[in-house]
Amino acid sequence: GQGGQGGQGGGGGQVRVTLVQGLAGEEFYETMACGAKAKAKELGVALDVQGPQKFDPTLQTPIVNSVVASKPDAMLIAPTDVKAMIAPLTQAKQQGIKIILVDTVVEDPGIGLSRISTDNVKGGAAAAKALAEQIGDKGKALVISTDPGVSTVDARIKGFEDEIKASHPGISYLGVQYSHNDVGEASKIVNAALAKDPDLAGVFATNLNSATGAGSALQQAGKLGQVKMVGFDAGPAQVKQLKDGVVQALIAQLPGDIGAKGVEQAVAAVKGQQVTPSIPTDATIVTAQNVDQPEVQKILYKAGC
Amino acid sequence: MKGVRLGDLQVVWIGLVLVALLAAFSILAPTTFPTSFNLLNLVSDAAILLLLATGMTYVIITAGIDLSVGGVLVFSAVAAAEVMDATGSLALGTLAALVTGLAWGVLNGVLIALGRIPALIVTLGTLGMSLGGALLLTGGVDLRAPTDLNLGLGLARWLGVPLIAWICAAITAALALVLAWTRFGRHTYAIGSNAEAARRGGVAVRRHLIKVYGLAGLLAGLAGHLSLAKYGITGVSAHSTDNLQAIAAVVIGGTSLFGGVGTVAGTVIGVFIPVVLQNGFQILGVRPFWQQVVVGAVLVAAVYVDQWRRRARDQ
Amino acid sequence: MKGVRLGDLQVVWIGLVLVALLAAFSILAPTTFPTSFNLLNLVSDAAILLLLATGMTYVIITAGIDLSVGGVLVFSAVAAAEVMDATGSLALGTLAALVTGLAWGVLNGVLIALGRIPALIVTLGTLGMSLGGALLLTGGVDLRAPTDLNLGLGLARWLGVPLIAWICAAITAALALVLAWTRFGRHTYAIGSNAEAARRGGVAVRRHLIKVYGLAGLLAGLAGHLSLAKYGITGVSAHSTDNLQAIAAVVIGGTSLFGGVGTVAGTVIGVFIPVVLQNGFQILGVRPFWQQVVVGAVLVAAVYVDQWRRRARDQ
Amino acid sequence: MAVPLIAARGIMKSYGHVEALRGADFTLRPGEVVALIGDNGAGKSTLAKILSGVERPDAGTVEVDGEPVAFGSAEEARGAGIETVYQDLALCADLSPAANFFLGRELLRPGLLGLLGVLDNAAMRRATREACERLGVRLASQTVPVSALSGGQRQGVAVARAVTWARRAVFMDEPTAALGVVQTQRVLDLIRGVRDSGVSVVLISHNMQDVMAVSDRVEVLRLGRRVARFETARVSMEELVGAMTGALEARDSEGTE
Amino acid sequence: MAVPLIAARGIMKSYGHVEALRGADFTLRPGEVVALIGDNGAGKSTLAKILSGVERPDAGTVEVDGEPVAFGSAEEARGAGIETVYQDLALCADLSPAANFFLGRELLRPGLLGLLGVLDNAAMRRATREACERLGVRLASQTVPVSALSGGQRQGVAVARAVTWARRAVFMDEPTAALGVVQTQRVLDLIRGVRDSGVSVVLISHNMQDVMAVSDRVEVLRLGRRVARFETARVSMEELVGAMTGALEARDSEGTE
Ligand SMILES: Nc1ncnc2c1ncn2[C@@H]1O[C@H](COP(=O)(O)OP(=O)(O)OP(=O)(O)O)[C@@H](O)[C@H]1O
Ligand SMILES: Nc1ncnc2c1ncn2[C@@H]1O[C@H](COP(=O)(O)OP(=O)(O)OP(=O)(O)O)[C@@H](O)[C@H]1O
Ligand SMILES: O[C@@H]1[C@H](O)[C@H](O)OC[C@H]1O
Ligand SMILES: [Mg+2]
Ligand SMILES: [Mg+2]
Repeated sequence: GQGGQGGQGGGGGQVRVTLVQGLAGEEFYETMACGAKAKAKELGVALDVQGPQKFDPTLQTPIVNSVVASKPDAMLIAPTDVKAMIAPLTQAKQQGIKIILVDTVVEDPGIGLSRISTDNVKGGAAAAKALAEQIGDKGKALVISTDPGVSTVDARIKGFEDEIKASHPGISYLGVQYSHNDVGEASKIVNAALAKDPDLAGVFATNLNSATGAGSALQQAGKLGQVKMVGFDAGPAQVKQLKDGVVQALIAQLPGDIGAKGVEQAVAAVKGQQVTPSIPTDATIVTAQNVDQPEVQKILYKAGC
Repeated sequence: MKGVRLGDLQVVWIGLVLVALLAAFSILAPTTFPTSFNLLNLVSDAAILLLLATGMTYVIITAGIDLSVGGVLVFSAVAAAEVMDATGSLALGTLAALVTGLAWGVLNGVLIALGRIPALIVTLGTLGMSLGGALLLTGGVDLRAPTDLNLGLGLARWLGVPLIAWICAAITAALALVLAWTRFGRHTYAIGSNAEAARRGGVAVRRHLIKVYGLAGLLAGLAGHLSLAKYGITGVSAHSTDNLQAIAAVVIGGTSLFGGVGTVAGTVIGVFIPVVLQNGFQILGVRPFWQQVVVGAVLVAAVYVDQWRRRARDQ
Repeated sequence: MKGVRLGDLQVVWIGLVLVALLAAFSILAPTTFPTSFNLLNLVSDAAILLLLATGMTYVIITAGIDLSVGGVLVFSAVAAAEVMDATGSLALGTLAALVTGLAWGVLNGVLIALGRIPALIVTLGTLGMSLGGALLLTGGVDLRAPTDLNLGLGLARWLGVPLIAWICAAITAALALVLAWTRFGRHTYAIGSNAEAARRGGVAVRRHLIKVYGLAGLLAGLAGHLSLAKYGITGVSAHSTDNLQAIAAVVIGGTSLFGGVGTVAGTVIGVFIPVVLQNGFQILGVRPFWQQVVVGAVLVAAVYVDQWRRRARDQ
Repeated sequence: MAVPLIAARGIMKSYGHVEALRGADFTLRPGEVVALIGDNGAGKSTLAKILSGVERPDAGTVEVDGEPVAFGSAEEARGAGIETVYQDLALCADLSPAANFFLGRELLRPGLLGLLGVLDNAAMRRATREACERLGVRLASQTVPVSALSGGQRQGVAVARAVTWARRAVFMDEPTAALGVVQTQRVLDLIRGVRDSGVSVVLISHNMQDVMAVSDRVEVLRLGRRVARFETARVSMEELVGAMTGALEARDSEGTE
Repeated sequence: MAVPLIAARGIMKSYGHVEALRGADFTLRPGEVVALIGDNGAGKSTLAKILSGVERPDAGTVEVDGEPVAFGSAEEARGAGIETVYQDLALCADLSPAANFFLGRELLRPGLLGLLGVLDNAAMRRATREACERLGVRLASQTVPVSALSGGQRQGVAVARAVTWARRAVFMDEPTAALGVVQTQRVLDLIRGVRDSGVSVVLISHNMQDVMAVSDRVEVLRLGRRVARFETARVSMEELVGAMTGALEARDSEGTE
């Protein structure tokens, strides 16, 4: 709603916050929205959720602009590009809107009173270790990512590459292929990779859509067990692939927590209280062995809330 | 210059281009490209797109266009998943996919034929509506297929070829015959060639258009169901380029965007050319960015060869 | 039924639809929608698309289509960024963007006019080639604009309105006049209306088509440069829907995909209708999925009203 | 006097601000050939389109067999046994002559295939060739699309089609404009033959010889109104031209109805 | 004998397996009106298109003023002063009559605006209206597109256009097919006037009265070949029809060249 005054700072009215997702309709961001909504309800905050239909800064920019026009007190945002989103966010900042970065970040350190995200470099390294272990430290490994210029997945790739280079000389690294965050595209890439390198040993997919697509290609190809795969995120389809034995490990983030903490920080910022500039959240390695444990079940991404 | 266009000979040249591509990749990558594993992959990647492109062929022959197919596909997949989830019945789920697909298609047809709104606008609108609707139904996240579907139909094979590919091939073949040999097909061409003449000739143009868009929707619904079986998810964010892919396949296959001419056989080839190019260059290890460049260039060259031969024959 | 179509009256109805939308949002969100801040944002969001859509108007009036605009935009932005990086000269960067845009456009035109390959295929091919080429140039990462450009042209305002919007508006206005009042525009309509008649009448059809696609490329090149200034990046992974957005704007504005009719004024309105809808619903806080549904539905309704009024007048 | 097959009164039709018909009347009796003549732009084609259901009048009444009708589509007029050769021919350029000939009335294969809607192309081609040859129109190839036919060949297909299917009346809007001498003669013979089989014919033509040769009556349209009617036997060519151009005053040799 | 303005020999043209022209000859001398006649499908329009640069022959030679030429485009033929009224008219249906009339030769505003390519629409409209009225063709509105004109109005625009721009020769492919009686008469007068101004005319027509009335010579095409030539003054209508249909043996009243 447009009911509020759009007033500044922690005045009398209800605090109004808008969450701008990186991509509407992706489980990671929907789970984040769920967490944010729950926290907003708890704190009596009015929360709006918006998001582009593709993970694309030219689509996210007009959304940010209209959100700014609707004058919320604070905006939680997962910027879709480290550079391109600086200008619209600067404008938002100039309008006095408190900006909290959730998940992804931009290059300008002056933007984002608080930055809440997984330690993605570490997550990438953990993925490398898990994959190396699965394939016995040798063979060909391929990375499927979304697009260059996204802070989170770029960091995961960096973590993965550094770890492989540093500690797993037996693995021959085939490099990164970009799926444009499209499930079908990711699946095609893996299909072709299988044909090209029938001895492919392992795949690391850096986010939810890439992993879902890559996993379905492996499942279709009937390469169960031959090609090992580690994927970032823990969407419902991914968990199913894990249980089906297509995928060996998932690096689950805590999107719900990220959303909830984002709302807390936003409220603090609006009320002029102390904000925490950087909040790293945990990542958990989910495998077939631990997936049924209640504490792991809890962190799997939700299919709606 | 229009020249002689009837008969199915027109498909021959572009078909030869496809054969040439297959031969070239087989020579360049003899141990990896022409393997049954890879070729089956190709077929199975192309199968679902084939359904969409076949429906699109009918639509484009009427001088229309359907941008909504990807959205309808997703909506139908969601409908199927929810129905199967609620009832536990795979059959009801299939039915749900088909019915919702048909419904969207008929809505397109009604708006285009009765509302006389340009097809591009109508289907752009229903693309947004169906995708948004699907996301509303699911709360914005992908639904999973029931395991029996995913591991059943999704993995089933017959004579070593995925069942899904058989289904798509059978339907495509049937619709190719319908287009070429039946009254329904004849009226489809007539409307695209000269809608006013068809109307004056007593063809129920509006009703026929509704049927054609309904058919495209029905096929998109089936595609949604098969894609749910194949990938195990509803793919809410995965089908944004389906429309352009299907349209490109149709045009590569020699169907004119201005309507009146075209064949399903051409479309089949048009579906495979980009798929083969993509797969072949990936297998050859061409760097991803070069792939885009090369696929683009070869696509233009392939159609050029086709046009050029066709023109030579016509003169 | 063709009916009377000359004259610019046709733009009036769809313009009224836009006015109605603006009024509705202003009533529903009186303190946030009709603010100069928001309206300026609207204009500035729409400005670059306007350039693409203006070029597309010319192309579609010749009964062609250009899917490559997004790719050419990115390629030109990359070219500009690299040249500015290498030479330190903003002017040379601008020139690089314009020249590369023009070159891609001319390539499109040559392949379409001389190679007689369907425009859809040619520009689908050059879309892949230009995007892939841009990624090759950058190694797959976004380049940044020099700070003087991003903070200069990117943020500059004149009379409170972003300079980029002024540039786009001026060019659009000039091209609207060229289309309506000059020989170049007249030949553009003639080719789309009946290319064979134009040829027999002595219009240099091929040369003209090359010019029209060259113009569209040039505008995409300029758009690339402006987008580099505005966003500060080359946007290698963005712009995938630019072509469809531009085409939709042209068609909403009353230009027929079959060529021969259309106006730039209509296109301007066609650019703003979806932008206003999106912005309005976002300001009203409509959830994204509902937005898709509602934008789709209102789009169809808006064009329906337009068609209906136009038909009523024609009868 | 017998009930007219078609009686139109006070037909009005405007396109934008162009008034194509301004209260035109028209009568066609069973079994007669009526020539509808008039200057370019007089409204002949518009009237023919309205009476064959392709366009709707803005005002006026149309009666068939004395019953008021409002044809909503060409389909309905055809259902009433009325066929038309349009001045712009209304052929699908991408389809073969046979496909055009049988458009909307395709022959199906016998048996099961027919139930499935499978076309009997061979039979349709044969029938089309025969019908065209009866007019003296030779089609070099049956598989080329209509766009590849000569002007006269196209017109032959359109004329043959209308004549074949008409049961009550045929409107022919300049059916011989593109035809050769022999073919024109055949069409005129055909018109007589059609009339003798009891089907009425409306011939729109600018060729006064043809009009005099074949029609029983003549109705003259000028500026969207009927300005004169004649028995052909009792009128001279000069009178017809005079009526069309307005040199003669409006005249009705049959008195008011 | 004077050098012919246009002399074509042995022209061949096939479309797929349809042989439209099988070695056709044709001669046009300066300042004469030649009627080119023949049955439907004889190849008249194809020959006219080849001689006006729209189609290229598969074989044969064309000479203009005794010099061999190979028109690559209509533009080149027009450069040589040859204009054509095509049977299919070749008008842009979405453009106004004036835009069609001046297509490819638009008038520009005087001064700076003209240098910028700005059209002088008022002047073009005026000239178009005048040229059409000279033929007796009235255009109800100058701003409607050609698609809204009646058949005869369209043909009037096409004829007026060709005649206005021709300097050496005009090909008219059935220019009066859709015209009214008066308009047809005016076109025939116009043809004479054009000839008297020194421009040659090729009239393709199925109307033998018109052919007899206006032509100096007649060339007859049958099945893609010239089968006869006549001086109009020395031939009867029966002979012409006989030559077209093949009832008469091939005949050349002028002897071999
Ligand atoms: N769709 C249309 N839109 C606008 N004006 C039209 C349309 N159709 C016909 N007219 C106008 O209506 C008038 C009558 O046209 P119509 O075609 O009936 O004449 P006609 O008597 O058949 O002439 P002709 O002998 O030249 O064929 C003309 O002035 C024409 O310009
Ligand atoms: N583009 C084409 N493709 C195939 N065949 C063609 C084409 N153009 C003409 N033809 C064929 O060539 C032959 C001659 O055609 P043309 O149009 O020259 O005849 P015409 O003498 O002008 O006849 P008409 O008096 O009917 O206008 C015809 O049989 C026609 O079908
Ligand atoms: O962390 C995010 C998540 O992995 C999503 O799936 O893709 C984008 C990432 O930023
Ligand atoms: Mg008429
Ligand atoms: Mg001809």
